[in-house]
Amino acid sequence: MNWQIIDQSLPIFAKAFQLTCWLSLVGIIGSIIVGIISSLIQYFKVPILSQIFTAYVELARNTPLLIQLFFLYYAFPVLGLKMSAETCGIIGLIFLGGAYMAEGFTGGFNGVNTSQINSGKALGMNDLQLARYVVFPQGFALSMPALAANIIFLIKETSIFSVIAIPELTNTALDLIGMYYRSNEYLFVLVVAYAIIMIPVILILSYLEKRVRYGSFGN
Amino acid sequence: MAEEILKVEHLNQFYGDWQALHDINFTLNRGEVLTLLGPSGSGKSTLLRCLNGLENYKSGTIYFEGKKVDPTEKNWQNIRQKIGMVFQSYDLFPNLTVMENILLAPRKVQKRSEVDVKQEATKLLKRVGLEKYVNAYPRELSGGQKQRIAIVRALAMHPEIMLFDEVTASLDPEMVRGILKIMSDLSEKDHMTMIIVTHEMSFAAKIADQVLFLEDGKILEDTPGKEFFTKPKTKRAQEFLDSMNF
Amino acid sequence: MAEEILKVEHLNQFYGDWQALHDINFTLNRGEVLTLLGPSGSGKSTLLRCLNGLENYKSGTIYFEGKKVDPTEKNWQNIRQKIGMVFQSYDLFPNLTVMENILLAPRKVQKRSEVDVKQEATKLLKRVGLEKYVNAYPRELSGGQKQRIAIVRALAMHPEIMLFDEVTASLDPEMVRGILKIMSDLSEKDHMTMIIVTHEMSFAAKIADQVLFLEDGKILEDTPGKEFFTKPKTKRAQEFLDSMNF
Amino acid sequence: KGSSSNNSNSSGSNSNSNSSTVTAIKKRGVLRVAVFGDLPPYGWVNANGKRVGYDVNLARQMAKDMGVKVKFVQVNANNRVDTLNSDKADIILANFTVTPERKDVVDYAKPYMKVSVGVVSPKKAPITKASQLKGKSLIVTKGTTAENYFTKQKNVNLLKFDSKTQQFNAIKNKRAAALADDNSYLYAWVKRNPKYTVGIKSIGPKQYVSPAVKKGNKSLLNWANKEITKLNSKGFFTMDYDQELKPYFGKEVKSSDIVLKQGK
Amino acid sequence: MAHSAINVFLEGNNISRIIGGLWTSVWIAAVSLVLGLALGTILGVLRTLPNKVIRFVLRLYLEFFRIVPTIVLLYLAYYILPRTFHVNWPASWMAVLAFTLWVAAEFSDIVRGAIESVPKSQRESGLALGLNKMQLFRYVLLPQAAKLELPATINLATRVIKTTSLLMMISIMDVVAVGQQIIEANNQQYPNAVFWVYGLIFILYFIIDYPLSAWSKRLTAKHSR
Ligand SMILES: Nc1ncnc2c1ncn2[C@@H]1O[C@H](COP(=O)(O)OP(=O)(O)OP(=O)(O)O)[C@@H](O)[C@H]1O
Ligand SMILES: Nc1ncnc2c1ncn2[C@@H]1O[C@H](COP(=O)(O)OP(=O)(O)OP(=O)(O)O)[C@@H](O)[C@H]1O
Ligand SMILES: [Mg+2]
Ligand SMILES: [Mg+2]
Repeated sequence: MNWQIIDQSLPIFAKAFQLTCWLSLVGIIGSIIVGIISSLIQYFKVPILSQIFTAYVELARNTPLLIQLFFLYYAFPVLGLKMSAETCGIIGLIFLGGAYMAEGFTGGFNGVNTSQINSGKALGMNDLQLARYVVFPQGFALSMPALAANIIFLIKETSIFSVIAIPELTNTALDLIGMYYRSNEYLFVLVVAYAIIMIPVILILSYLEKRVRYGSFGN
Repeated sequence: MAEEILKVEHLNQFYGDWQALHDINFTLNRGEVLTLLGPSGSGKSTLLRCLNGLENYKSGTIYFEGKKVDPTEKNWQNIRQKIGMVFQSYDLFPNLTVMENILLAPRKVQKRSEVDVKQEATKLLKRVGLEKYVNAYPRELSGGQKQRIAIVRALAMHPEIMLFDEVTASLDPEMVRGILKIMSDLSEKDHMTMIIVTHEMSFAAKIADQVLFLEDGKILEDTPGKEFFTKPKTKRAQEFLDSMNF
Repeated sequence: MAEEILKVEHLNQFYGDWQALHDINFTLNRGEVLTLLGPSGSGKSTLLRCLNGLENYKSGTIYFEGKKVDPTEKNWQNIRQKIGMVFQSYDLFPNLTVMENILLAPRKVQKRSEVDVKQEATKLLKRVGLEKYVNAYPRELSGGQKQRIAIVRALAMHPEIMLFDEVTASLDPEMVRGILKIMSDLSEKDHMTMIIVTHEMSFAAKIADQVLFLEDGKILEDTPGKEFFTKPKTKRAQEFLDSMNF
Repeated sequence: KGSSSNNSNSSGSNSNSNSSTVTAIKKRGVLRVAVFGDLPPYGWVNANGKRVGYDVNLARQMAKDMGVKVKFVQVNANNRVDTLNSDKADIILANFTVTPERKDVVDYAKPYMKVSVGVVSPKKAPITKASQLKGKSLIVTKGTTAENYFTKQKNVNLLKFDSKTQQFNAIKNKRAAALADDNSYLYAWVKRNPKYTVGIKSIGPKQYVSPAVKKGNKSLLNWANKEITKLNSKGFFTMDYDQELKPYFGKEVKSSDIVLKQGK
Repeated sequence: MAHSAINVFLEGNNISRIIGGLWTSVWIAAVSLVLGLALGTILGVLRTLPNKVIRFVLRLYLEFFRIVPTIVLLYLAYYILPRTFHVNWPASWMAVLAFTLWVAAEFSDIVRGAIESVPKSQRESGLALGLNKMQLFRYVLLPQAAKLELPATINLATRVIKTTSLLMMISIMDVVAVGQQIIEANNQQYPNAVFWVYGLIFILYFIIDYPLSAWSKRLTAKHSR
């Protein structure tokens, strides 16, 4: 380990660090929005749309992000649709993440006890009221673990952005290695950088998960 | 005086190929208590659930307050507001406080004013001895307390009729008494029309104005008054009564 | 004749700061039935669990068959082979058939021969009327059937003493009878030493040779014979008995 | 591990790799060569799935002369050094330009090719001077001399890719104003992509391409030096040029632009 | 137009090369899964034991693999292990190593979760029968946990398969690397090959992963009933 090398590389890594955080944040928020919309459409079985979204979820969940990005970045322009690398990255991440989030929320909604739904019905609630007051609050709490796992997963997936020349953390490390051949140092900084992002995220998520779970189910 | 509040004709229900209810017919008058007895699996819960449209029954007609029920989900949503139901598993909404549990349906479904319903809820909570717990969450309550809140929640809707499905079955024996007392009071003081499924025979014998005995989805006996407990007509009912007393 | 099979001295158990058992002392003679009564949360299950080492009790001594028990996990593993226990939740292993459930411990723990144990298992299954179900999986059985298998599973170990923790509490009322009958038989015909926690008062009154009444983790009464049910010494016990009969 | 200092060997590469000595290679019977897999006409895989190209030919010849089989390890520009240091290959024949920085981390044998950085751009908007790149995007491959050169120029926004396939796809998708890489591939590439032109034919210093071995691997280094000399004298490189490169270049490239005269 | 570019698959033996690349991905995924699940089971069991030190160490292990993206793991295994620890296997085995350790980490958490969600009463009735710790795990906890963890395990498998798309980053000739070779080799004749080649790879991954995740979904639905 040569600390001088590490020290010199820090400004470059700092920029990449910001980019990784920013892309992750946008990707995660986008994924949650897409996930909620998609799971709502599936929950209410909106005709046609729900079939489309089911197909989308399966397609996105069962193919690698790398290929999705290659497609967006290299193959789409062939069809005349060109987007910047960052746009491709974010769209790719949201495409993938939205499907994972949709699965998570749908799992949560379906996990709500039928006896809870029955007692809501027995109180005369209509479908919308049932969804609004019974299924969603409890289903959301049930899907917290999946939500947390997905967030962690998506942050890590930003490392794949390096294949479409987005200068995020992994790309930066691999690039520096290619130029200066100090793999040990740069990979070390890379791992530390991910740890700095992930550890607080993991801690906050597990705290939130406990809070929500306790708030909703008391254990 | 004897106004028919509920009338069931030729009700049949299937699960797949399995017929859970066979040609059920009975009537219930306003202010009376019907107890539904029968061994496990005989279809008691299924029947109750048909009576407030939680099951899509296969065929048959239900008349509620003299009107034939059009068995669409939309229509049932209206009727259910007049039918209170309490289940064996105390199904309070775990994410809401006691008061929020009680307010939810009157506010959102019946659109009544908050002040109004709150006042009434407080009165009902006092009546079941739980006024202290307005802001507690279900997780902080014992089973017996939860079940009392579930009854209050149903009563806050001003139901015309209450359905109770083995509401004491999951409770500690000591808790059972309190709940049964509340049900007796509802009948005696409020003249609430009720259908009760229970395994507490002595309680059933005390409260029943009419007894339906079910087996394998069929009504074996439909007896007015308390005669069922002393002189059951069928051998099967006699056996059932015996088995309930060790 | 009265050989002490079990003796408990100054047993204390805590959960965190909360003392679940306070200075428990009692003795039980071979061939006798001890019933453990008390309201919910009084520590009955905790006491039973201490008696076969499922809890690491804080202090106190247990003597089993005259020998002081050294409370290490290793030692308990041996002693547990002589103590059968059946729980409220019918805990058959869902991944094994009825026969496999019964064979597991005699084969793997006691290393007895398969033929031997199988023969015995068949006999026991016949005794509880379930010989047809040898190859069934627990999910195919009703609660009462599962509980009978659980008893057979414990008996196949040739225990010196059986512990029953509210074994009928989750059963349909009609199933309860069969289980209680099996327990009576075990006492009367096999002279099995037993400790029974139950809320079935009339059954308890019939079978008990000795009654312990617990409240808040303390023994309030330790009464030989059936006197407890007719002339309880404490007011609390009287209230308890009242609450159990509606 | 590695101590401080100016000896900028990547830590751990201090061993004189016993698994890549000539004896060890002969004993193994296999020479492991790092080559490109997507850089026609130097190192690539043709439509029949066969590895071909100028570098690949050289690799085959070397293995033949050593009397062993050849095994290819496909690399990208940025992991060439690591591939040696991590013992994934014995020798690099992947258009590995000699630079002072690289000399610190690997040992170069005698050069076998001339090269310098060029810049390709669309004919419609040709880039002919480095100053035209100010404030524009420029595509490079990670770990190339082109990247190195332009990293030192300010005001050029570099888009860095892992592989040649990716970088050429990117320029075709018009993701940048131009692409910089070794001029010889660019010549080959524009011949196949006539809408583009090598607007800057040579920028930065003249450079050479050499085989590289792990730092301290004297045995293989000496062997490689002798081999290059021998092949040079036999005219192998001219032959290799004619066979592998010439068909891909336009008339602006001559054999003498690429192949070294004996001696240097 | 783009249509003619589909003919790129008819050139030479391109199709069989792509399938060959896919096979590389699949066997690496399969071997890693088998080894990773075995190791993960052991680690998962260890994590349910009371020993604090073991639990802490294994937790660190898990968190390391949760924090570091797989792409970085592959680099670490491929470039750092040989130098620093003098482990030098062929690239595909290094990938297997990295994947195995990753799978083991993720699976250990699945196993721990599953064992802990076997009802406490099951553990106790096993103990009450005199089973020792080993027997308890062997006959009671693990078989029941296996059933609980199956859907999550299948999902993990689909993730591993998808992650094999990164193998090309460490010089393994997986389906993506072969695809790039084909795109480059046919660049002139089929300028739109990029669309068809990545499209085919996309479909191939889908064909492998979709049945697995459908299976896992079915199991989950069955569980919750
Ligand atoms: N959703 C369902 N799908 C299939 N079969 C069902 C369903 N609900 C009930 N059944 C079956 O219908 C029959 C009647 O069930 P029901 O729950 O009404 O009995 P019950 O009299 O309420 O019994 P218990 O006293 O145990 O509550 C039983 O055989 C039961 O297995
Ligand atoms: N694992 C535990 N951790 C903390 N507190 C516990 C635990 N187990 C039991 N308790 C508490 O110890 C007390 C005694 O519980 P125990 O289960 O022995 O009561 P019980 O007499 O068997 O009641 P029941 O009739 O409801 O089964 C209760 O207050 C209970 O909440
Ligand atoms: Mg029922
Ligand atoms: Mg208990």
